[in-house]
Amino acid sequence: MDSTYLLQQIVNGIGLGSIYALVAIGFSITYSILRLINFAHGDILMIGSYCALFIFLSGKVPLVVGLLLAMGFAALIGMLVERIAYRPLRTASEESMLITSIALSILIENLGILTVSAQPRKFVFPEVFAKNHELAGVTFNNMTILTVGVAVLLMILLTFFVKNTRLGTAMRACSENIGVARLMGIDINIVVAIAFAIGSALAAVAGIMLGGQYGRIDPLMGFIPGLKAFVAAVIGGIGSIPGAVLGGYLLGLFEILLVGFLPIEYTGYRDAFVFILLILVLLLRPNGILGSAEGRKV
Amino acid sequence: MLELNNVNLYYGRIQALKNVSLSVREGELVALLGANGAGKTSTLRAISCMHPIKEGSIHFSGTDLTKVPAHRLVDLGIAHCPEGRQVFGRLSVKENLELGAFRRKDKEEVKRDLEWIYSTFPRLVERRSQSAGTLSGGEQQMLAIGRALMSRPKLVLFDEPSLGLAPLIVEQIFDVIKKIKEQGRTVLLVEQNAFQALGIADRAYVLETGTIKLEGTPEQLLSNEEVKRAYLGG
Amino acid sequence: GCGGSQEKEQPKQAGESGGDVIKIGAIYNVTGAQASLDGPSLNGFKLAAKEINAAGGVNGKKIEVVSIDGKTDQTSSTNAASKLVDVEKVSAIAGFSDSNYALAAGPIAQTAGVPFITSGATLPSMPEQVGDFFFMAAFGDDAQAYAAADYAVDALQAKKAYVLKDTAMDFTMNLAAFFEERFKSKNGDSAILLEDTFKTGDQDFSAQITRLKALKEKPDVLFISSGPSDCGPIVKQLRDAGVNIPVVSGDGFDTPLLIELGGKGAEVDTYFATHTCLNSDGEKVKKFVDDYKAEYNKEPENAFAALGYDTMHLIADAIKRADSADPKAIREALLQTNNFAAVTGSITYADGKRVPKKSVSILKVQDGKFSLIKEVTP
Amino acid sequence: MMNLQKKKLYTLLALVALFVILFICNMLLSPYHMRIINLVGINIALVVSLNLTNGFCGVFSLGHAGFMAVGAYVAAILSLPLVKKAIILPELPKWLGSVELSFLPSLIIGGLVAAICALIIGYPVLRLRGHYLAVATLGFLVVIQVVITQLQDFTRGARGINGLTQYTNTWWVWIFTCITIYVVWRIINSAYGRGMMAIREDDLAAEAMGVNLTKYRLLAFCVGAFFAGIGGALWAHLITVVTPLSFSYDRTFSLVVMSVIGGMSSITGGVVGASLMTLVPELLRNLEVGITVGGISIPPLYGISQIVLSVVLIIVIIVRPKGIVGSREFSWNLFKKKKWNTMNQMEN
Amino acid sequence: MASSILEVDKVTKYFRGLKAVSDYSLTLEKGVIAGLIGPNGAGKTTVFNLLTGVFTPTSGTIRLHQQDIAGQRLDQIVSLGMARTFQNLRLFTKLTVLDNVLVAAQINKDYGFWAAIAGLPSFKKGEKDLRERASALLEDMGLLHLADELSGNLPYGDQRKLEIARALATGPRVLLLDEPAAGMNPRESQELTETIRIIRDKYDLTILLIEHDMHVVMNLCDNIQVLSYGEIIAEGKPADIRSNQQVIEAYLGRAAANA
Ligand SMILES: Nc1ncnc2c1ncn2[C@@H]1O[C@H](COP(=O)(O)OP(=O)(O)OP(=O)(O)O)[C@@H](O)[C@H]1O
Ligand SMILES: Nc1ncnc2c1ncn2[C@@H]1O[C@H](COP(=O)(O)OP(=O)(O)OP(=O)(O)O)[C@@H](O)[C@H]1O
Ligand SMILES: CC(C)C[C@H](N)C(=O)O
Ligand SMILES: [Mg+2]
Ligand SMILES: [Mg+2]
Repeated sequence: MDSTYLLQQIVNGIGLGSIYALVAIGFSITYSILRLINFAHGDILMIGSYCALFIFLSGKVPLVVGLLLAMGFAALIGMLVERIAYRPLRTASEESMLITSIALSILIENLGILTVSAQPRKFVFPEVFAKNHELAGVTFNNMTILTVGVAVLLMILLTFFVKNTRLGTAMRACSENIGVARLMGIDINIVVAIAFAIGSALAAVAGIMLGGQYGRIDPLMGFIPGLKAFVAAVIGGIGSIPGAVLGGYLLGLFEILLVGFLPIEYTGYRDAFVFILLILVLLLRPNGILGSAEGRKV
Repeated sequence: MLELNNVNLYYGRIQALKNVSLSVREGELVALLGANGAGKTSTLRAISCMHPIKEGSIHFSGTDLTKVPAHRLVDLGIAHCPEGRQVFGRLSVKENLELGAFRRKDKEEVKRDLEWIYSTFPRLVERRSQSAGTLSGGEQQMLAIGRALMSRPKLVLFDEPSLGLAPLIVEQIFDVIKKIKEQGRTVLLVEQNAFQALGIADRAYVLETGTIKLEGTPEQLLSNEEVKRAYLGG
Repeated sequence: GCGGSQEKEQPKQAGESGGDVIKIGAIYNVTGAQASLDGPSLNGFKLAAKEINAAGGVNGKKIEVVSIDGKTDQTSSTNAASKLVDVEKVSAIAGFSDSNYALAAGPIAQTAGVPFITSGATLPSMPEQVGDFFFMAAFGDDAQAYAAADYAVDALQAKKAYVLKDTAMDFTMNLAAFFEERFKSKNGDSAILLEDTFKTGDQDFSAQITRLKALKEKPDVLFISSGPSDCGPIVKQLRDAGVNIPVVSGDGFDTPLLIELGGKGAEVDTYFATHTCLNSDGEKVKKFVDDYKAEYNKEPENAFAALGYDTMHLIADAIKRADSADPKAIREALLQTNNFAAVTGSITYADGKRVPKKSVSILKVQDGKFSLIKEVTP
Repeated sequence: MMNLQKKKLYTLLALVALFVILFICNMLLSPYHMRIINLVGINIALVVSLNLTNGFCGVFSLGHAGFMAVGAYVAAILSLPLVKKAIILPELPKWLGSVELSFLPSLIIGGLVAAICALIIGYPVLRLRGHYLAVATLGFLVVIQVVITQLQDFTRGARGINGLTQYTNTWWVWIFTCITIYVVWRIINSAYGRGMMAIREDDLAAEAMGVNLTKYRLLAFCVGAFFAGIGGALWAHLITVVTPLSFSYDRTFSLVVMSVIGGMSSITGGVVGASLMTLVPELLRNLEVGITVGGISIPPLYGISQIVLSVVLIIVIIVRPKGIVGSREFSWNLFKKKKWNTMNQMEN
Repeated sequence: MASSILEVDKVTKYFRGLKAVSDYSLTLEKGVIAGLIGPNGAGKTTVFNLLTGVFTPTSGTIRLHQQDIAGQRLDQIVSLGMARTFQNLRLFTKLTVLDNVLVAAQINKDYGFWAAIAGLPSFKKGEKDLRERASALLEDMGLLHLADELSGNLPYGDQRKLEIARALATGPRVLLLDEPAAGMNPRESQELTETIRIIRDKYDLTILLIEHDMHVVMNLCDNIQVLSYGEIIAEGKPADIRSNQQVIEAYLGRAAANA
């Protein structure tokens, strides 16, 4: 295996990883506040991509506008979902919320099948995005560059937001002790609603990138990415946005490199190896790569 | 300023408060004493809407608190320093304090108050950026008090602020509370540490199994045989 | 009853079928991962039933389709089958485009002695595995894989092949196996340069493609053994990555997505074996496509619509010949099916086999649509 | 309170009644209805065993379907008639290819192998907490699926093993279910159960009170896996076919849903959750009937049943966040005093 | 020497640079009640965490009954006869008061898993014994009437008592109490002082006690260590400590000094 091969595979891995990272960022926003494993996140992602399909791939509005519209719509859905399904569970256990998210996922997926039909739809960006570049024998296209860019940019923005803004601090406070956060004068409902809005908007972005990368979307497209986002977020360390991104890239690279370098008769075992590696990572860092031990004093 | 009338509070089937009525006047420092499980914390929880009350009314300078969402309390000028510290463990000391001033817009003033807190609790300065969860019990208590004061409240509710503090610090704390009163703020102080509490209080209530048993000036209570026996010990 | 459908208006006689309606069960995974295949199949199936009833039904009796959603889940699929035989007392059951579910539901019909005809599942060993009441309306994977291999070798002069297969589907596994068997038998055991894998739902094939490109010896043909949901992205990514070696596959490729996604890429030498070419100008095909459009105002999504349609007619034909709605009789009649002219080619269950001897169509993507290259009858 | 003898008696009577009813059902009801009843039984066993780990011990595992898979495949391979085995699994190693066990031993070995898997992955993984553990167990599920898909010689990969003898019947299922319930009930009413609940509440404190975390967690995990394995085996020999798809995420999640809906840390909860979540979807099928109002016929809307179900789920969770029965347990005192006896209290 | 149960030698603990405890040494004679006091954040609780195995010392040795226990698991150390209570209560809040004690008591249960499953007589007897022991302990701490309450619903003070009962249930030789009187009013802490003496005699314990309530410390402890910034700044009899300038500066303050 020569070096360009390795390089090419790494580039491939980064491409895939960026997608996972994108999904994971949005996931981890709500995850860190409510400790909510939101399996419906992947389905919001699906909604986002369909919006995009109907709005801007119709070619009627400029790309950016369409993107924003899709994000906005997803954000609305997210807030709606939160208002109806999650707010009543503020004080309930993580498990109850998990179940709700599974139920929501089933709900959205089947509504999807009923409305837009189960047939996958073509979802392709304008030609320019498919344009290939070659660098030292390594090929990659604009779409990949874009995805990587977006993923990294969003990570930086969000990390800054959560760490250094009033609202961000408020969010982290809520994630720890809602009751006391109230005493500080924080309006939980608003904070959580915003979190869901952001998370869902990001899901939309991820959905569009996902669609753009692979050219097809369908009502069930969200499930696996949603699951992988969860895995990525956990591997990276619960509540840590850079962690989520890191987890995403790790997942992507593992998957690609294993396919690229396992002896051919073992490539079928890829996912097994991926998860074994991830479990090893967890055993070395039981709170995720960037996750800090719960600051709980004995 | 603060008026409780026949407040009844339940946890599930357990009644924690039975027809509790008490009042705190502007600028007063009122102590609320009572044995374990008497209902002191519950009273404070009721005032700061952390727990809904079944019957009765709670008024704060005119406004009916039972109708106010918990997060509006600070706007009204009420700060609650909860029992058992309850600092945000994963946030840094500084962030905890800043959250205390969450709804305040006057950045400069906030900075000044922050400095004031640091000067009152030097220990916190050293740990400014340590995550609050890893602070020692006492450090956490200081942080909790500081956080409460950051909102520049008119009325401060303290739930056992001296809990787990070194004698030296306890003195400091009570000095601080005195200071707070002297700044013209009103204080409702829940304490087990009856002596010191009565030392600084204008008036005091004695709570017993959810009902107000006694009310009076420190002198009256200290001279009350029953109180001596039940709370102060021989 | 439950899980019924439009035809419900006929007063239906509970208990065993007969009276003035004949109940036919249909189990399709119209929700869940299989929905994109089974949805169209069920549409086709019901369309056929409607036509038959409009034409006065069979033997003077109306067909009542009792269709239940298998939910892409083996438990519900078996429950459905059980309900159809025990509660609805149907005369025959049709369903599924994937053997995972056909193999689960089939045995229930078998033990109850009710014929089960799978419209889309193509695992050829199924009838033996399940039993003498199990029929296939589609050809077996062996047939299509052989046809594909032959085409690759004879028409494309391929000496060396690269195989990419989906390990998560029995269909794709078999298809690949049969292809390799045939290809090797013609070009020697070393004829398969590389056999790589992926899993249904994977969306990124860059790793496999890079590996393919890194091959010392270049293959003359790529055999992509995938289901409908993955073929589009694979071809797209292959061509985007500048791999222009001819691609060959089976009925998994029979989906408009291949053209939509593959775009110009798919135009570059993409061939596949399937049941029929929906835009060939055979009048049976034309009629089906038109009727389908009329009924559902959309093009038939893929060949599975046609297979569902054919399956209903196949059953009706058997009932007519049996002149009875008795399951056993229907089975006998089905077994005698000879040159039954279906949209997807003529069906014959030769010498007791319940896998039809059926023509295989080789299609190519051309000018944004599928065009028939040749029909081969094994 | 009632004296123990009396309770024992009642319980015995209830059991007898149960089996008499089942016997009658078996005679009167159609195979379809019996199939549903059996599925209810299997799911009860699966969920109750899941509750032991997820509910009582606080080890939130998403790997239950993985253990089902292990049990199912092992039992399937063992119990497969030799002739069939020779045809569909020709590549099996001699020692396996030449054995054909009867159902009971196959079941038990299936369960044991599952338990051993639990031991192997549990030992390293159980030091993780909360969601980290959830991911690790999910990983186990994936690994199992991949291995099953790849070990063609043993499992026929994606083609799966079909044509299993339909050994599973009402008696197998419901006796197994009762045993599961009994064992779990025994455990949680012993020092072991208390230890597990303590770990769930505060593992550090539990350890500081002398509870060996690894030991107790492993115990819960393995017992859960054992019954999951047997449950999977029963399922396999009811459906008569096992494919890797048979035990995917959906299976795990649906079990978790059943568990939480009923009440995670309650046997009663498990029973209720499993029963409802097995019966309701089957009943909801009736929604997927095309209706005809005066000539205009509305085609059946497939997916409606799932939609309704999920909405119902959401509502139930909102109304009863701790599950339908919470963590209360059934007790004969119910009929005496109007109060639930609480095993590991935790009021709703 | 033979009669010394616990010997700690030059134990040090760092938290990422922060030196929480440095060169802490202690020799506990059998049967004594020793006090550990000091400013908040001095490292007292950390000492407990080191003794009980929550943290492993960065350096130094800890010997219980002449046996080195540094680095052992918590449950191992408990079974060797050293139990502790937690400063920030760590009860099993959703278990009943009785169950809380039972969990701790079962460390020396005498029936096995299979016995439990089969419900053998050995199991029934074992359970009965456990319950009797647990009830006895609750009796001692005056909590018996609350046996079936959820421990989380108990008022703070009672929860503290339960913590002690729970620790006792493990049958320790050495008992570490982290601020047992916190949240109690003078009266209650007086009672607690008595209770501690009583249990010490009844279960002949050796007790190490962290407390900020000088009344309790001064009239309960035989000798006292003062910790400040992780270092022992004074050690001796209550009287000496009370009059020790350094201690007054660092910790007591005037008022408490003449309490
Ligand atoms: N969350 C709860 N659920 C049920 N009962 C509760 C809860 N919190 C408190 N109680 C009960 O209400 C009563 C009053 O409790 P409260 O905490 O107000 O007493 P307190 O005076 O603050 O005691 P302490 O001095 O120990 O803090 C107690 O008997 C307690 O058992
Ligand atoms: N897990 C930890 N990580 C980082 N620092 C810690 C940790 N635990 C304790 N510390 C620090 O070690 C010092 C000693 O803490 P410790 O809890 O022992 O104090 P203490 O003597 O118990 O005080 P108090 O009497 O208030 O409980 C404190 O400054 C604390 O911030
Ligand atoms: C995947 C589809 C093409 C269906 C395929 N014929 C099968 O039998 O599974
Ligand atoms: Mg209190
Ligand atoms: Mg401490």
